[in-house]
Amino acid sequence: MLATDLLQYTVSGLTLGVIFALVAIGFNIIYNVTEIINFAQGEFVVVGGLLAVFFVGLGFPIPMAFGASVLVTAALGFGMERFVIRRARNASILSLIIITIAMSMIFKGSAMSLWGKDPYVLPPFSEGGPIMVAGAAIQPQALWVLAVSALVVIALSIFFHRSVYGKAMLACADNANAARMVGIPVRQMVLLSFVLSASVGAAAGVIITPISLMQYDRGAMLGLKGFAAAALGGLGNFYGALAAGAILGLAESFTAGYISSGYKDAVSLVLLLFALFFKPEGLFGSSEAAKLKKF
Amino acid sequence: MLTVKSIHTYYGNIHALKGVSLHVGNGELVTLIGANGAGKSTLVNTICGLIQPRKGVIEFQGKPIQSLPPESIVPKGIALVPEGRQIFATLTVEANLQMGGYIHRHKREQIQEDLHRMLERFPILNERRQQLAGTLSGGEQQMLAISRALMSRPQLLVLDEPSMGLAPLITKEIFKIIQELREEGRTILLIEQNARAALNIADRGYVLETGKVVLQGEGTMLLQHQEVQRAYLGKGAKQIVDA
Amino acid sequence: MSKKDWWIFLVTAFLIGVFPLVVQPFRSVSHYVDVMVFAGIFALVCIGLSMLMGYAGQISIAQAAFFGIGAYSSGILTVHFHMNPWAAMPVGAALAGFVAWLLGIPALRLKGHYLAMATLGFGVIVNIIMNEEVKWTGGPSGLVGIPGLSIGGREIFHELAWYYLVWGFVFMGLLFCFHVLHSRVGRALRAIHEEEAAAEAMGVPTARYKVQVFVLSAIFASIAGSLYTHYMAFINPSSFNLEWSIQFLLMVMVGGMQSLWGAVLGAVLMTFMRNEWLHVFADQEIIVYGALLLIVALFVPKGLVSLLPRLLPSRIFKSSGTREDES
Amino acid sequence: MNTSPPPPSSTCLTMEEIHMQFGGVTALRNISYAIPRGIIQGVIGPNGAGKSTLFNCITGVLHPTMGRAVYEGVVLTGKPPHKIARLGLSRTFQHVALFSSMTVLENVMLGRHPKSKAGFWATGLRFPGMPGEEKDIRERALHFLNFVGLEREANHPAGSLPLGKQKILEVARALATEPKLLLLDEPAGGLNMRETENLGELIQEICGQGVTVMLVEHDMNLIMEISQRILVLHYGETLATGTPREIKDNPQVIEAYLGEG
Repeated sequence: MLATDLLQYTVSGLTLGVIFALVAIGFNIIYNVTEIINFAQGEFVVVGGLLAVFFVGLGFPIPMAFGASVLVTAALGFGMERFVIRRARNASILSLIIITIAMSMIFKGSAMSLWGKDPYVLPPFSEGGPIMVAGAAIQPQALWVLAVSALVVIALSIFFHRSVYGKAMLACADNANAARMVGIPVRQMVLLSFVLSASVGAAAGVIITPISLMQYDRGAMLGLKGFAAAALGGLGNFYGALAAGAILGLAESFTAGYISSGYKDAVSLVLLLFALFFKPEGLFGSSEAAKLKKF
Repeated sequence: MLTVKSIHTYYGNIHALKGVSLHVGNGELVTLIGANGAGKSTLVNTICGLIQPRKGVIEFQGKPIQSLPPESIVPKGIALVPEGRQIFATLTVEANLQMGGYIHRHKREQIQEDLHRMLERFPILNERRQQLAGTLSGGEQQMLAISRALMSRPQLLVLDEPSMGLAPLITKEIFKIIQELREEGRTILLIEQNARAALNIADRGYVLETGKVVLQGEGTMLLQHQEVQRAYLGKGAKQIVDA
Repeated sequence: MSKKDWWIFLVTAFLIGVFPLVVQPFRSVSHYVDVMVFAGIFALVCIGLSMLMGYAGQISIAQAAFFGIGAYSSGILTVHFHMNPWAAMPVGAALAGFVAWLLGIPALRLKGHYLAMATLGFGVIVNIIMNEEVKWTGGPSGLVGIPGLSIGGREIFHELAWYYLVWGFVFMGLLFCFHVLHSRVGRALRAIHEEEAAAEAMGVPTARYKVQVFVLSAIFASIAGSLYTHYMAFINPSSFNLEWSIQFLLMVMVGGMQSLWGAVLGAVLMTFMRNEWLHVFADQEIIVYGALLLIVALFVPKGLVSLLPRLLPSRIFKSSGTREDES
Repeated sequence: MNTSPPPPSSTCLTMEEIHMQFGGVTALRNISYAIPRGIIQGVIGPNGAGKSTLFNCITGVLHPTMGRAVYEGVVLTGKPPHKIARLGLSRTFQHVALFSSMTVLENVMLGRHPKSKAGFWATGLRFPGMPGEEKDIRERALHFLNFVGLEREANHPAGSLPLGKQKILEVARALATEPKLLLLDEPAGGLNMRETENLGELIQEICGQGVTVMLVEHDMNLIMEISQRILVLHYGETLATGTPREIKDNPQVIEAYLGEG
């Protein structure tokens, strides 16, 4: 019995964890290029999930609904950078924080007027009942979540470390002026970062909706926990985000299982505060790289 | 190749360049010297598009470039080795070089070829190619900055104070590299504080003082000129020469 | 305080003083007095936040939490321990100040986005505690049976009395803050905002001042929370959640961060919007708030107060509490 | 007002093998040097020689990788800048770092910070004594504005002054802390010839009042004219030390500035 519970909580914790990790990666992409923390990141997840519900409602098969949802959310990311963030290029950090918070309110409000306050569910990606492993029931959708997340992480990691555009984005983050001096169009890279980040957020939203439903107001909490994973993993570090996401997911799932379901949301936040206060470069942030960055 | 015609540049209210003109011919190594605050870096930034001049024309191969942003100037064939090196500290040495070739990103073979040439030319960079560039020493960073600029296959290479903050031995090495580049037939505009070293290897030179060109001529000729010393060491400079 | 500030202070106090006399005779707007009680309570929070954000340049998305700490301290101490409300208020303020001090020492070493996230996270944690500690707080369904405030043995029932009480607090708070701002402490705060390194080099212990002004803002929020509790006689966690922290931010932004008058103006304006004018938008309300915040941040970063000198014939508002330049 | 040449033992500031490393770049290499009390100490060196880094290591902005700075027997290294300021060291910045939206007078009043006490409660509740202190701050600040000749601009926003006056204002702000050691980081940068001459006189006057001045400058005329001793830095190392005369005749210095022959 004990072992079964443990396994059950571990699986649900990991599923949750990779979602946090995907949100964290969304933060990281934009942060890497602009050093902006996008407070509307959680809203991309919500919008992604709700859009998939909408497309499935139109009769789209799941893969197409997935694609369409990611595309539309990417377009929102595009619009947000092109028409809002770009106008605020010379704004103070305080203004930028306020601006992304304002964007999150607009996304959230729009989601509420379009979908109302009810939670929505998506059918799982594949048929069939739960798989029983050592007495623990594992939803097939959990496997989908893990698989899609792994794919996203691998693809992004290849993009940033192998492709020219990915490296160019990192170069912009490192030294925007020097990037311009080698001919990299910095503004386009910033635009690309918002598009990518929105896409990753939307993907997270679509895969989690069949398990935990989606509702207009879940963005803030998803965003916060995602940021907690990003900070704990070291801002900008993808593998760190993945590991930290898993830690947070497990912590939350075990708290809910063994301590109190009410306090499960507080666990990630307490860990976030600890990370910010005592190890701002993150558990997995390379301290060598952190020293080279201008904080 | 490059013609700068009486440009005026302002930093806020400060009139930093007051009608500077100069030209760089094909295959020449031209140096621009002057003390701190004379406006050397402002001129570089103006040529490369980081600041726009308020008046004047900059022509590169017959076409005006003074209103273009830097990312459009690089593809035209001007590459800058910026002051203070400005390498991508958090990227590896290899990635730094690849970024230097960003404008040729679609020509993979060319980039690979150039990359190998750079690593061959600077074996120390080859040794450190997977290291983060910020961990390199000052001299190594300078070599990286030069080779990163060369990756764009520029027709004109602009070097902004390549000897800054480097020990004499390393400075010598950097100047040897610049001389080699010149012997390969590259056109170079060299901005330096280290007047002797620069004038020694240059075809022609310009002396900048408080935003104006006060002297110009052949490198070796300028080297003898007393005014050059004055521009650096102030009015007491004569004593030095006499001593 | 400068002469100009005194004039604005007196004129504003006069306007606030006669406001009920003007609106009360008219049925359709007589409830504005009630709205203004809330506006005054929020103004108190915003004055503290303006000191922190507008003058010292440190962001906080946790003011609703300190507002809530004051509210629940007063609520719990009076309901469960039958403490006198007037005694509970300073206990709450001390608690909020202490918590702010504990949080501020590590948090205010952070800058910009990190500080915003840390305060945001803290605010959410406090809200979760309010929801979960049912035994003390009543949980999501709230805390009931909170006594009102009384003066000289008589409880304050009439909303007009509440109005003058709350706005009395506001003006006392303003006076306190104006005195601070026009002193070495105020200059130090502004210096920290503009050039932290230079302030430090001139002997200003920047870290300590940042924590102190954070504590001050928490105390203001907490006192406002206590007033709110006794006026409402009922509280639940949804009045102290993230949305409210953002509301306070919005009020200060809209009014004008670099001015205490901006904080008051923003609080009054936004309270009326919320309670009176935005109902037409119903569910789209939050979009309107978001759009408003966006427009202010993009186009009027110094807030509405910065527009006033252009509207008024006299240049009375210029350089009073408002600072000329902001980055 | 007249200063007798300080006895050789009376050092104001000692740098003990200060070493500073940024990533792979060594900015300062084992700098050891002692500044006697009551003189104008010039510090020169080509761009990137490490002059500003040395300043930052002394004033607590940077923590040297190795070594330490000792001022009047007190170890500075490890102390935060505001504590160092309270010990009697004050500085100006290479790139003007004024509080640009505060008035000229307020900038100098801020310099009185270490010399005044009132805190949040005292100022907010107007404790007795507080208004008197505020008046004193204002008067002392006006005194320093008069001293540098900026009294007419007292109520202008600092950011609206031309660069030359901003540089002077920084000096006034630093003086307001009543330092015993004043560190000036390129105060003549961006000044024209007349302004530079006036600045030179001002610095000499300050030194005449018993303040030790450490002056980083590129303007050779200024530094050769007013400093008693000069420290030459080059690629992070001490290249030469001595009187202006000695420095002028030092072939190594000539080489560092004009390059090797």
